Amino acid sequence: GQKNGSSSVDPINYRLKWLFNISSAGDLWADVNGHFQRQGLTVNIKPGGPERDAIRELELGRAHFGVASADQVIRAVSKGSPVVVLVQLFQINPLQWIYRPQHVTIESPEDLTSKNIGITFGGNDETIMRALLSKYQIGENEVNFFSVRYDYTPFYKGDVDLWPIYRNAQAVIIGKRLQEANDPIAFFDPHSAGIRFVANSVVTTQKMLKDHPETVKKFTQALVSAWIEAMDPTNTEKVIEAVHHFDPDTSPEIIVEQLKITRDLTIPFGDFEKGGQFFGKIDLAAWKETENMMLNQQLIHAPVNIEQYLNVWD
Amino acid sequence: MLHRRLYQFFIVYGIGICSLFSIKYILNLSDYVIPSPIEVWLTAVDVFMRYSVNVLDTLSVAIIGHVLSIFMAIVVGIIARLTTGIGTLIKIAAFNIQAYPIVAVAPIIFILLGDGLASRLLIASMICYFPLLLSILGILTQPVSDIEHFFQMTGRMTWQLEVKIRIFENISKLIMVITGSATLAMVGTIVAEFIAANAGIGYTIRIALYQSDLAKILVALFIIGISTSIYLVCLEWMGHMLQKKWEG
Amino acid sequence: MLHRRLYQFFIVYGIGICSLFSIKYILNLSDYVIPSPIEVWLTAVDVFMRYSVNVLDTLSVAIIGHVLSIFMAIVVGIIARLTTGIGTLIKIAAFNIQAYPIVAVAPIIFILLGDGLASRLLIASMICYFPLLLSILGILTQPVSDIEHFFQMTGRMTWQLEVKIRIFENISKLIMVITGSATLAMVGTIVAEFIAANAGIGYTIRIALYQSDLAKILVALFIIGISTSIYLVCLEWMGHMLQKKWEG
Amino acid sequence: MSQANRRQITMLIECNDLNYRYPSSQANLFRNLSCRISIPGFHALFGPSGVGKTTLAKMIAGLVEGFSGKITVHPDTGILYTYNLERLPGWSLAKDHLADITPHDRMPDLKKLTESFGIQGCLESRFSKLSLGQQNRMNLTRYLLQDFNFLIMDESLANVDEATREVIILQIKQLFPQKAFLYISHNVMEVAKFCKIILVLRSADKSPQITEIKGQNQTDQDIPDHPALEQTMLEIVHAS
Amino acid sequence: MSQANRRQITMLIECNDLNYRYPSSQANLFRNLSCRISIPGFHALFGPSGVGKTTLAKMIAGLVEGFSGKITVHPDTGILYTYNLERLPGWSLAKDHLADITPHDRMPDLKKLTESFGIQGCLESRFSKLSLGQQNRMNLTRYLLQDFNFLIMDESLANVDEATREVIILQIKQLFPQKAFLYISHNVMEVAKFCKIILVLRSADKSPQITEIKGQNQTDQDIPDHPALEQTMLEIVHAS
Ligand SMILES: Nc1ncnc2c1ncn2[C@@H]1O[C@H](COP(=O)(O)OP(=O)(O)OP(=O)(O)O)[C@@H](O)[C@H]1O
Ligand SMILES: Nc1ncnc2c1ncn2[C@@H]1O[C@H](COP(=O)(O)OP(=O)(O)OP(=O)(O)O)[C@@H](O)[C@H]1O
Ligand SMILES: [Mg+2]
Ligand SMILES: [Mg+2]
Repeated sequence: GQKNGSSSVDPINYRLKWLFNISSAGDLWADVNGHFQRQGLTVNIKPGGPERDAIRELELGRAHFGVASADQVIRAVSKGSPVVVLVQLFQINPLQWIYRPQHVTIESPEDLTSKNIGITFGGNDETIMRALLSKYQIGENEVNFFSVRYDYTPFYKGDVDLWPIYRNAQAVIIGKRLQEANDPIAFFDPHSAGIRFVANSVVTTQKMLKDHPETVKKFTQALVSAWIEAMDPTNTEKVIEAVHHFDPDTSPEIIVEQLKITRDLTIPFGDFEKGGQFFGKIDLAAWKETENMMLNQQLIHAPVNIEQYLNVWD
Repeated sequence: MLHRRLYQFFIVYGIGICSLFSIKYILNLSDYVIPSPIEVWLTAVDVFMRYSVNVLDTLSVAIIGHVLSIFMAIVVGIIARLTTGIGTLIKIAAFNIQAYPIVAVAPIIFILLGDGLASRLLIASMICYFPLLLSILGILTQPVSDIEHFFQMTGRMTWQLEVKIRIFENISKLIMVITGSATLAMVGTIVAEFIAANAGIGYTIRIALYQSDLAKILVALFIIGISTSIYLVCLEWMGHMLQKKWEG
Repeated sequence: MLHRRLYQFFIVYGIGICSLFSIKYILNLSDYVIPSPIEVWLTAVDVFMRYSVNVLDTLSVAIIGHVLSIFMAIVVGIIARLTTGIGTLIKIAAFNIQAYPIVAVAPIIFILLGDGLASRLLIASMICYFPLLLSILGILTQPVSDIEHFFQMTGRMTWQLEVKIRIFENISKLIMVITGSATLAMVGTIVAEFIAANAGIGYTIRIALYQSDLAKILVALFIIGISTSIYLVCLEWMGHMLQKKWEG
Repeated sequence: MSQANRRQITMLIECNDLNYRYPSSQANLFRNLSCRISIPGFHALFGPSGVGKTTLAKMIAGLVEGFSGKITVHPDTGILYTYNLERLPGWSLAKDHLADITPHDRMPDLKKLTESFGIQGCLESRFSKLSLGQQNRMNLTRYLLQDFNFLIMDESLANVDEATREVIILQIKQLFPQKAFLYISHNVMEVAKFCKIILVLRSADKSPQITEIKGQNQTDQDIPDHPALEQTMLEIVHAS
Repeated sequence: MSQANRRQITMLIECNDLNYRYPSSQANLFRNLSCRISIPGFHALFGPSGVGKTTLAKMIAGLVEGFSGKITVHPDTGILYTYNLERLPGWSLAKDHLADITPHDRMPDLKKLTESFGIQGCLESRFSKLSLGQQNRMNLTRYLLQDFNFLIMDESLANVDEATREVIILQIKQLFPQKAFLYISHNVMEVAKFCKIILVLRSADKSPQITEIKGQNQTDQDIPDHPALEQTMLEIVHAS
């Protein structure tokens, strides 16, 4: 391959993990405000979805950068995929469990006992919940798992006590709906219970890193700077506008809330003035813990030494 | 005809939505399980234009997919008539591939074709071509001996002619099947958008699902229903014209 | 016949999986994108029994759903023949409902029916009844005047008789369509399980998809293919027997 | 015999000033066509191929509409129209179908008809496995077992051999002396010999378009009155 | 004329010791049936309805198999079988279909045939809109325009009136003096009058099952040799 040349990869395809929404606020901000252009890059941002897999597309050469969850990365690495993590978008996993305090009281993990807990079998919420239960020595026969789909009716109807939800995205929408009906909500957060399961990260291939280090660097810088700007409270108005443009189904009032929570999950290093610059930090310990959880649950069959695949920028 | 179809659609849709609201009030379900009529109305006012544009986008892909799948079904139907190994193989392949749910095959399709229009069209036509294929196979394998006899006797029979005769003799059935499968083309496209996610009403529905917003889904279903009706009427009209022209 | 169908399925599946492996080795893809043959083999050894049980579970639901949908299609087909308001309405309703992707309607189904067997069956038969309906409508609306004339003239025509005559005259087409729609019944059930998620191979596939485990999906597709083939052969055989008995 | 019965004769069907043109064709098929058919009697409708026999028959039976003029039927029931291309349902043996559609009190007639029509041997077969002539006869049989005042037989015996055909016609005349029949056939001799009135139809540019000719109306095969028959045949040929 | 041509006669088809039973029936339809058909000549196959004419014709044309015995054909080509229920494709006008299937050099024949068959008026119609007799004639016309040595006409004129039928038969004999025909008809007079050899088929329990009778083989309508014709007709009736 060519050693040099940001121009050799043109245009760059960037595959997101999910549909355009608040979780890609910085990516969208970069697109709208020309962060990539300023680095001399042309980038196509493409929405993802459950049937999409950015890592596969990286390997097939259809995408050059992508967003993947940590469990995807670890699985891919365990199967020999030459993937590298560039930026860890979330410091706190946004996956939490919503519940209605009028119906159940969850003050500590022990309160999960004998509850109906919604999990997506095969999804990373299953891994998180199992890790949590095992950490607090709650037998899996002491809780009732309920297989979750995209339809919230069982939760609305009270058949399920806790429902897995992305804290910064649907949670705001669903929460608002419930609150409008005078049904208060609360969240059970595994992170605060000591489970550190890494969420979304920006990835690329080792080949890309080797053949086009400049491009990778420029891309990463553009992206991180865009994310920092997007999380900056002073830009709130414009960020909302940008996100709403790509995600017209979510009203600006909701996006405000979502943005606030997203900021807390991506930059939990004190207030923005102090912590903003640490956006994207790769939390090595959390990655190792994630790998361990997966190993314990036999989702991978051998240690992968995930730290070797984390491209820690200094 | 259009007028009648739309009118019928309104009745069906009306019945559907009224029973939904009845359930809501009988079971005393809250607005987050089934939205209130007012909420549905407000949502409609809010998203109608935008959703209509999305539906038009979807409809145009659906039409292409439909044409493609008619083409695919006819080609497979013709090839499957052959008694040679390759004919049987293609027929069996067509049946076997259909035996898989698209959601299971989607990852493989994306691996093979990427996420351009190609995948979307393939998924859309895979969903709608099968009923067409079934009917076309049925029609193409059933001899019309009182017409075919002459051509067979005089050695003039070609597969093209055989296909033409059998299609002609079953043209009204075929038009019905093609018209009917148009709704499946629409479904196929929506599902493809649902999976391949970048535009169209399928994408919108998915977001609404993700936001657990039944009101939006009801509005989307309404617009989909109307535009599918219009498409069906166009097809029926075209079929009618074609038949009139062909049958004299 | 079973032997031939299975053999053909093996060829089709073999071609499919070989091309997948070729892509893997040509493009030098990791096991994550396309699993290696060994991994597929090991996965197969590991999950074969479990998946087979799941497929059997699915197959039994599919058979019930298929029977239901044949029944539904015939009922709707018969009602739709009526020229009364209710007949047209039901026909239009049947078409309109089909115009919606099941994923969009599924939440409504779950609200109405809960997530027990009922929803699963309804979704499965909704997916597979439409091709049946199309064909049955085509058959039931096309007069066979040289047979029907007598009954019409002598005032003996009943709708039962009319249906019987038209079905009899098109029995081989119908058997083909019913057999063909069996694959759709299977697909419908899998999709229903995918959505309703608590048992069956659809549920299993969904988990495998979440885990990006293509090897498991390939194994699942293999078992689905085999069992669908067996079901098809049974149906063909039954159709053959029925036809032989009826046509003498 | 026809003289003795004269007082019994009733007008069954009157066609007045019929005009008809098939929507897809240019010229009129019928122009001011008028005719009457009386009951009882075994009548014929005769004319060259394509002249409109089938069309007229269907108009009388109410199967073709959109003509001007008036067709009056007294009484207004019991007209059956049968043609040579009909089929019996394929799922049962001929005899089962016949048993199905025969009223209880007509069972003896069923037996008599199948015997004299020479189709006892076909009763155990399915319709599709019969020869054309056998199919013709099987179909006619079932119509004769129905309740009718007037039966139109449109080339119903077209594929049956002459000898059998004569037997059949005589049998019909003998079994149903009180009914009316309109027999469409291309055999001059046959219609001249056996029919009471022969309606000879010709093309619309001739007037009158339909001529009534008195036939020999024989009830027995063996007493041919040669000169009279030839006279009738000549009349028919001239009228067409 | 038949005498003058005698040296030209060639054997076209020989059936030897045919035995056949339909799989679904009990009794043999043919038992040791043997017959020959020579070229040229307008021959007939005659016999009561259900005796097996259609079956035998199809066997000769290679459309029915599974019989014992031998059918030899010299030369082994050019046999066509046509029957009265055939239809023309519905998508084109009759004339377009005819133009399609007529070789260039036969166009004049096409014109001659449609005129003498009385179907010029039908050329602008679609087949389904023709009367039965018109359909018969249209179908026969297209077969006559094909390349054949031997044409089997299975009741091909069953729904055509007698006068037209005579014209058609004479026209065929005149236009194709070098070809062979096997005309299946239920009209004794007609076959006796126009055919060269009449093969009279009877049921399998009689022996021989098939009898050859020399017909009048007339080539002209107007010279009836009454006594000879009646003699032939009698022979036919006795043979069946
Ligand atoms: N559906 C139709 N549309 C247009 N023309 C028609 C239709 N049916 C019949 N005709 C024409 O009307 C004329 C009369 O047809 P009809 O079938 O009544 O004749 P027919 O006297 O019964 O003849 P045949 O003895 O051959 O059966 C024919 O010239 C025919 O071509
Ligand atoms: N497919 C079949 N299966 C069984 N029997 C049959 C079949 N086709 C014809 N037959 C019987 O064989 C006999 C001869 O039939 P065929 O059609 O050859 O008679 P045909 O001489 O042509 O009579 P027609 O003059 O009525 O047309 C008949 O008794 C008929 O019932
Ligand atoms: Mg007629
Ligand atoms: Mg015959």
